[in-house]
Amino acid sequence: MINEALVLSSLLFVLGTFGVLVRRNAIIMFLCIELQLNAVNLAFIAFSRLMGIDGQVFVFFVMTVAAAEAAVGLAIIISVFRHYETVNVDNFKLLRW
Amino acid sequence: MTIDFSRQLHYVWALLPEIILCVSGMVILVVGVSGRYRHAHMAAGGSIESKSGDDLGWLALLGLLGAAMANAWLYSVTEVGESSMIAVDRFRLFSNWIFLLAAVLGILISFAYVYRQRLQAGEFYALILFATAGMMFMVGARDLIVVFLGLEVMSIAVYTLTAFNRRDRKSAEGGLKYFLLGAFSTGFLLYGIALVYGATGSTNVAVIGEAISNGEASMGLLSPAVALLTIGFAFKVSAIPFHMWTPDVYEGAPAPVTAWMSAAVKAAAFVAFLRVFMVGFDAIYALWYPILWWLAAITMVGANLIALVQTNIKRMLAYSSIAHTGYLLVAIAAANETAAAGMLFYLLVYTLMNMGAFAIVMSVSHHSEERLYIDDYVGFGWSQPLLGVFLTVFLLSLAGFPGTGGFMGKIYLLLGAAESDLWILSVILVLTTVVSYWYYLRVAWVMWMKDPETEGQHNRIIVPFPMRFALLASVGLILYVGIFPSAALEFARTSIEGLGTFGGGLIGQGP
Amino acid sequence: MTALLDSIGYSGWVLHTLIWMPILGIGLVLWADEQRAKYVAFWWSAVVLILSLGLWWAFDPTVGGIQMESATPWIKSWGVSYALGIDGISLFMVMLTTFSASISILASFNYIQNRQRPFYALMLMLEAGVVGVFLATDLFLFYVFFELTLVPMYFIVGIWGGARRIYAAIKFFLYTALGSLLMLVGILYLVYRAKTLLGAPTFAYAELLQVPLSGTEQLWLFGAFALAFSVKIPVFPLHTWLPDAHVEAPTSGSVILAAVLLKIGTYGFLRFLLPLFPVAAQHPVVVNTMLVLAVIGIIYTACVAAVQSDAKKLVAYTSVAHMGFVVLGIFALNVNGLQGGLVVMISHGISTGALFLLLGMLSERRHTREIEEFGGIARVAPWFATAFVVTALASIGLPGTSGFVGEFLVLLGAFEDHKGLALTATLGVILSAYYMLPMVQRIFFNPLEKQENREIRDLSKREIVILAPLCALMIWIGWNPTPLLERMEPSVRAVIERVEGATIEARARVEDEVNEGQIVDDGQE
Amino acid sequence: MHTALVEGGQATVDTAAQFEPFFPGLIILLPLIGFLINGALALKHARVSAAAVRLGGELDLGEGDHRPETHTLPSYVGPGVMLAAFLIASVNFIRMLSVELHEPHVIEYWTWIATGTFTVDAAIQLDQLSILMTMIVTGVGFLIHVFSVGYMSDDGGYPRYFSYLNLFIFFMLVLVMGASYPLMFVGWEGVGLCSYLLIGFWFSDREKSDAGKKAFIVNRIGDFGFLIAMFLLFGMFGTLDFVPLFSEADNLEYGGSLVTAVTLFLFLGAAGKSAQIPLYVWLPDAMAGPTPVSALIHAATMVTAGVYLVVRSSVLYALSPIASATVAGVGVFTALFAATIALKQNDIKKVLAYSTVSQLGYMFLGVGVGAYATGIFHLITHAFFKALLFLGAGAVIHSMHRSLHRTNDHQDPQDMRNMGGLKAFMPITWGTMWVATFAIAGIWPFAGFFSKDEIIWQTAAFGGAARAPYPALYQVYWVIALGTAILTAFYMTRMMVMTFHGSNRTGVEEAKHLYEAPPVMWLPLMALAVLSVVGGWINVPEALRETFIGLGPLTSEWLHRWLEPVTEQAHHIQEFNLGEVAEQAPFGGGEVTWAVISTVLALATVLTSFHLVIRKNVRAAAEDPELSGFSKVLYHKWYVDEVYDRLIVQPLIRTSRFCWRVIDARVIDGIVNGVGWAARGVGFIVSMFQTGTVNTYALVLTIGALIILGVSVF
Repeated sequence: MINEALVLSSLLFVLGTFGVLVRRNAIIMFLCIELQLNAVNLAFIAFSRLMGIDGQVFVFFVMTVAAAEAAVGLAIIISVFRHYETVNVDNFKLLRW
Repeated sequence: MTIDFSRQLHYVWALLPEIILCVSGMVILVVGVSGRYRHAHMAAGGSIESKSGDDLGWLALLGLLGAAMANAWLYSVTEVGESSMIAVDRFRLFSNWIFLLAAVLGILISFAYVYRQRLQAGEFYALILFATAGMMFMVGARDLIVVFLGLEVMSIAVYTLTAFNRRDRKSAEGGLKYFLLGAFSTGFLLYGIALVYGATGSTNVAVIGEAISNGEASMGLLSPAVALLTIGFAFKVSAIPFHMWTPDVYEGAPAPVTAWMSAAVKAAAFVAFLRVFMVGFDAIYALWYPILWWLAAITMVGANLIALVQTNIKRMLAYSSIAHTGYLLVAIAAANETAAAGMLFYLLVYTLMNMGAFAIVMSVSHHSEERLYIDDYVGFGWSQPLLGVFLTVFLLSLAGFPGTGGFMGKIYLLLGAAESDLWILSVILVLTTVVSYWYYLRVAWVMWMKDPETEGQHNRIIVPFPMRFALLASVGLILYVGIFPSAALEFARTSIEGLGTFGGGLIGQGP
Repeated sequence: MTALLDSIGYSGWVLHTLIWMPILGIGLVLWADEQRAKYVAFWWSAVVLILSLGLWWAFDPTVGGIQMESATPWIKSWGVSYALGIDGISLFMVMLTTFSASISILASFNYIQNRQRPFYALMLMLEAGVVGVFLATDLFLFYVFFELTLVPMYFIVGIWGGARRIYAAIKFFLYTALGSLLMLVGILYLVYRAKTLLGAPTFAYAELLQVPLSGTEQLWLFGAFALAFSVKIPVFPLHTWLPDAHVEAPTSGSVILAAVLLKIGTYGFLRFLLPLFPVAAQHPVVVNTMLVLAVIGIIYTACVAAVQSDAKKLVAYTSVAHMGFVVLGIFALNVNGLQGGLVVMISHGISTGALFLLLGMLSERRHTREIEEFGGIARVAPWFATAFVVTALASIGLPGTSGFVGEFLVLLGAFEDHKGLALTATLGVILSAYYMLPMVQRIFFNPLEKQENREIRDLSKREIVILAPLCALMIWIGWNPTPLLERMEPSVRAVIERVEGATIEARARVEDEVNEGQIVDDGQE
Repeated sequence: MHTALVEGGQATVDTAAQFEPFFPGLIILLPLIGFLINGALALKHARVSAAAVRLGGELDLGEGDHRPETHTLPSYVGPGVMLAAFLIASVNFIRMLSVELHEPHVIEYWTWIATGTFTVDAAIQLDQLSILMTMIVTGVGFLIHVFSVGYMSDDGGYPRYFSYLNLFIFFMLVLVMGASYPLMFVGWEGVGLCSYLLIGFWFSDREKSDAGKKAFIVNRIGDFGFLIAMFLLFGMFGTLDFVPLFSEADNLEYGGSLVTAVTLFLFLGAAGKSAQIPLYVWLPDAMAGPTPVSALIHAATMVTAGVYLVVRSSVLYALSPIASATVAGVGVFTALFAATIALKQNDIKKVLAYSTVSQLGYMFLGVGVGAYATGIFHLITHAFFKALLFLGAGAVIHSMHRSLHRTNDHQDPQDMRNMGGLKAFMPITWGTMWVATFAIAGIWPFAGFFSKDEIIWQTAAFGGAARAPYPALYQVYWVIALGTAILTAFYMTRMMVMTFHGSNRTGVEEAKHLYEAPPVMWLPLMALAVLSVVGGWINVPEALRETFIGLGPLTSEWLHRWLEPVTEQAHHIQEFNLGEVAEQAPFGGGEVTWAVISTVLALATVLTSFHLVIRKNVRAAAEDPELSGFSKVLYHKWYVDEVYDRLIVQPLIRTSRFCWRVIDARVIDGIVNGVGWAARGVGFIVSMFQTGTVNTYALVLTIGALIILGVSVF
């Protein structure tokens, strides 16, 4: 049972990573990151079946932090959108080399 | 006083500096949004004479003073009972000093910038305090949950600060990049924590360490876990190849934020990195040592080489800061007490010299984001001799020249490396230092040796009182530590006591 | 004289004074106003010089070890102390430093027209640093001073230098730093070995001498140290920074560079390399490598010097050749060679320093250093020409001048065990005439054709004051070097005994290892 | 220093109880004092004349008594110190005459160099050889100083000239009186320096300046050999002091390779200083200096230092047959070679210069065949007659120069084609120079006859010794030596005729200004003329004295006996190893026979060539056609200078350029700068990954993560 959960978790994580790598829309990228976090949550939950309650507590913290990140992140994306009128990260190349 | 973590209330005492910072941050927020400040700020229209935001800055400094007093007070407490989520050891307290110092310097140099750029002073200072609190959580954590929480508290505040200058395109872009990549790397860190938890059944660093050394941990989970944790921390300390955000963010962020975060964020990440790896994963040193060896080597070489071709001084200092990450990674790869103490000492000195250098960059750019190219420094030394000498001292210290704190720091790191027989890494360190001389000295030669085509372009540089104070303090401390390092070295050395027993460092060999 | 010095406790404070007085002087110079800075700097350095002269009498020539020692803990946890001392090897280097510092400050009065205060402050800083290098008996302190000399020199070349000053300054800096940082790793290795042996780290020279090292270790460490010092000397092929630095540096910078900064390298060989790594130092591969490089340096740079069109560059190249003689003498590994090396160091400091001074005076008058631009100047500036010819002859080692004594002893020493190399090196005697005399001729002799040259002034009083003691020293040392030699001899003997005392077993061990191909000699690349 | 010298002199008398030196240090010190006084005056005067030059003119010296004091004082100080030194030397000489001195008398003044394993003192050595050399140096030196007072009177650098001359004497005395090789080397290079300064005395002339430089550099090649020899000697004996070194030398193996190496290297030094093949090229150029300088340095004293060196080291040479044969061979071939060149020279000083080279060759031939005393003998007689020839030439040039100068004629005053018939104007010079010519040609009973004949005879005798190393070789030497004697007679007569006889070619106007030199110049000529006649009588071998050629009671074999303490060690070695020398020349005939033959030959040559040359229509330089054929080769000195330039100088310069422009600038600096550029290039390329796109960053991050994961998991 735990193995299946872990495989699923890692698949989700890879999926999230893959999403971050291929997508250009900042919001979608952020959603992919959220997917990664949820993969971690899944792993925590799975482990906590064997290891005790700590893992589930951790998940709550992760969710909270993810929410905070979402708030800040979206605010930043809005700020960028005001300057560039787009959220496509390919356009944000003022800073490079 | 003794602290017994079995009594929940005692957590308040153990976390007193962090709590003071959070509270004062909130107070500043509240005061900042009150009509008076908002109104005064807007009315002044950001002219340089306006001092409206200064009050909030002083308030933040007051909060930092309170935290500092609490931090000093914590030296007198002793910890009893079970090992808890929060450490009350000198290691943490020393690190706290670094963050407090960085925050104080950061705020002192921000005053002029904040009103020149019409930033919301309240939020700005409050976020610095929050981030500082997050750093303190991070280094005081004995539990990976707390590490994660501290990291996020710090990071979220810093993301915001990076993008703080809403009028500046670069600031927003930098903030976005930082945010996306930061969150992305946090995923790796978290996954690592989860796997550690799965392997050892605990998130408490001490317990993890015991479990591993008792052979109770599942190695199949532990090795990817260590790798993922390394990735997470390497991102925060900006080791190559996880450094890509650093130059962009440092260039984009408001200058005082760059100054402050380049020192403080790095310090926090390094201290937590050290604690987790040396206390938690001491027994599997052989597993992570080669990774860190290569990370250190690649970081030192790569960063110094790229820094050579930079023309923007902020970006150059960003790569220089990555290079310093490389030097500090040597300490983690060495993983012995000398190296740990050396790292603490180096972080302290690094905070002083790096922030000092940025402070002068800010004054040359008139507290804005202009005139940041190295070529803009032509004739700077001769029209502003004192600032020129200061910048030279900062650069020499960054380069690790005798007579400055940077030299003592580098020697300390090398001594640490020597104890673990990391000779090749030491040689790489000194060779890349030679490379770094070139770009540090380039600034020196541009400002002292080149004859300016137009006179007087540096005549209008203004150094307000707080920044003057910060500069004098930094230069004074750097020189003091460079010439009479004994007290500081001793302080750093004793701060390592009680962190844990390290045996891992002694088995080190070339990869 | 000795009694007078004893009565004021001279030997107790003089070494510290020689380092700290110039540092104090930095403050004074910066505090003085722009026009008076040079006088303050000169008189201050003159006082330092006078104080240092007492060493001649206070120094006990019968002692081979380090004397007037004092040590104060500096960084206790690392075993670093502020430890000073002097012996027959450093005695003359210190006096040469204080002397050339005063002289070169005096020589800058006209040359440096703007930014005078920082210039003289940097000169004093340089003086303090170099004196510190020669006096330090703690490796950490030595390293600190060693590096500290770079910064003022970097700025002196970079700010007050010629057209390509920045390139020259950075080249000088990076070249030297590359070597010295590797030496730092070497020092730390030694310290680490000392720690495992003694329980606590120490940087004290005397204690590090006790650290037993295997042959392989010695060779590696020798390589690290030798690289640092070889760059400084400079040994062929690490010499290309020198001509650039010399050409671009202001006169006083060149003087200090030639007179004392280069000596730091050879001093390092004598003070650290040979005693610390005696087995490596007499390993045949090492000895032969160093000797061959020295001989190449002598011959090759003499040839290169001969075809220079820039007088200053020519003299700069001859420095490499002279320093080649010093290295040759050192690796002859006998009393004659080492003493000769020391005398060449002193003599080169005086004569090449004087040559740079003279060329500086010449370019002050004509604003060019191209040899072709001159000609026939002896007719309008006979005293100038006289001083130049005397100096040039001392530089090429004419008997009766200081240059001969040193080169003769070096070659005599080298000839004992390395006949072929010494014979080749002796060709340098011919080549020295080949590079020096044509320059003298083309500048001072030949027809006086150019009107600008006709207007060249002869030496002024200040310039005579600068040059007279130099010329007097060249001739005095040439006829009576014994007072110098007798002060050096015990210390030189101590070095030789240390090298020879390294056991035969140890030597055999190294050879075995080499035969097994375990080590690669990286002494020089 | 004065008192130190005197005290030192008194402190160490007991090495030779009988001999009491008389202030020997003063002999050296006096010229030094003269140098210092004249040098100070020269510096003072130079400032004044420099001021005039700066204004665009020359300093007007005025005439006679109106000259500045800087010009009167040297006239007294220069020759004065020489006279004093000569007198003191004479006292010492006389004292030495009256005692038996077997061991050299060494006087130490101070420790010069002492390293602990190597010690050499500032010490002088008084023995038969050094006192003799001292006498020559100070005596001839004094005469030439006196001559210079007249010769240089119009020159702007008058005090400087005397300071150099005094300095030269100082170094020459150090050379001959020094008690060790290093000290001798001090004098050795010191005289080279003075030679350099005096050749280039008129340094504003590029050619003269070049000549000085050439002399110095070529001499340094020789000095290289001297140095190597010293190092070898130190390795063999552990000392470089003459006395202990030579007494140790007895233990060496005869013909050993080390001693051969030492002597050959020493001879390289001697060849440089004494202008032998292949290093003779500087001496003809050295004629650029004032003529008295040529007389003093390049004829009488300095150039003979090589001979002195070989005689001083006679013990070592006696031990090495190869080196001796080399010395003799080089000597004799140089004699022939230089004589051939002298045949076709038109410059009066060039003829004398090549003649000097040739005569020096004879001296080396003498010392090469083990006739050390004879070498010194020829050195002494040569010093007299060659100094006389040069001074005479000086008087001629002085007169010619003044005449051409007054008439604004730009002809070469030294070219014999412009002279002719000067006998009428300068009778004293003419007469004294003929004396010298007879002497050099080897005509009985002039000085040169005895010395040169002795050398030729000794060559024959040595070659015929019982166990002579290379008998055939020495026979060749002997034939060449004889032949060269004839050549000598020819070119000297040619010179005399072209200068003094025939019709006057100076021009009518110019001839009015020709006149005899003043007394201050001709008095030394007279003195030297006397010496050129009687100088040979001090050493007439027993065999000749039994016949009328030996001049009976007037002469003796004094010199041989006098030098016996110095050379006996070498002679013992030679006798022991080679056996008795021959009584007969290769083609039969004894010493007397060949003496008669050679003087008859020489006289015949003089007479024949006198008539040949006087009948030849010599044209003035401007109208003289270009030479062709072999004469041209001789006129151009066998093109040796050109060959050296092509084979040595130019390749050296090219190599140097290559080292600088290619190795230094391209290779080494190329690597250094290349590393710098490469570092920045790599930095630039790596910085290209920093594209600015978040995805790239994430990709790099992920790749790094995968690598780390891969490494740690697998």
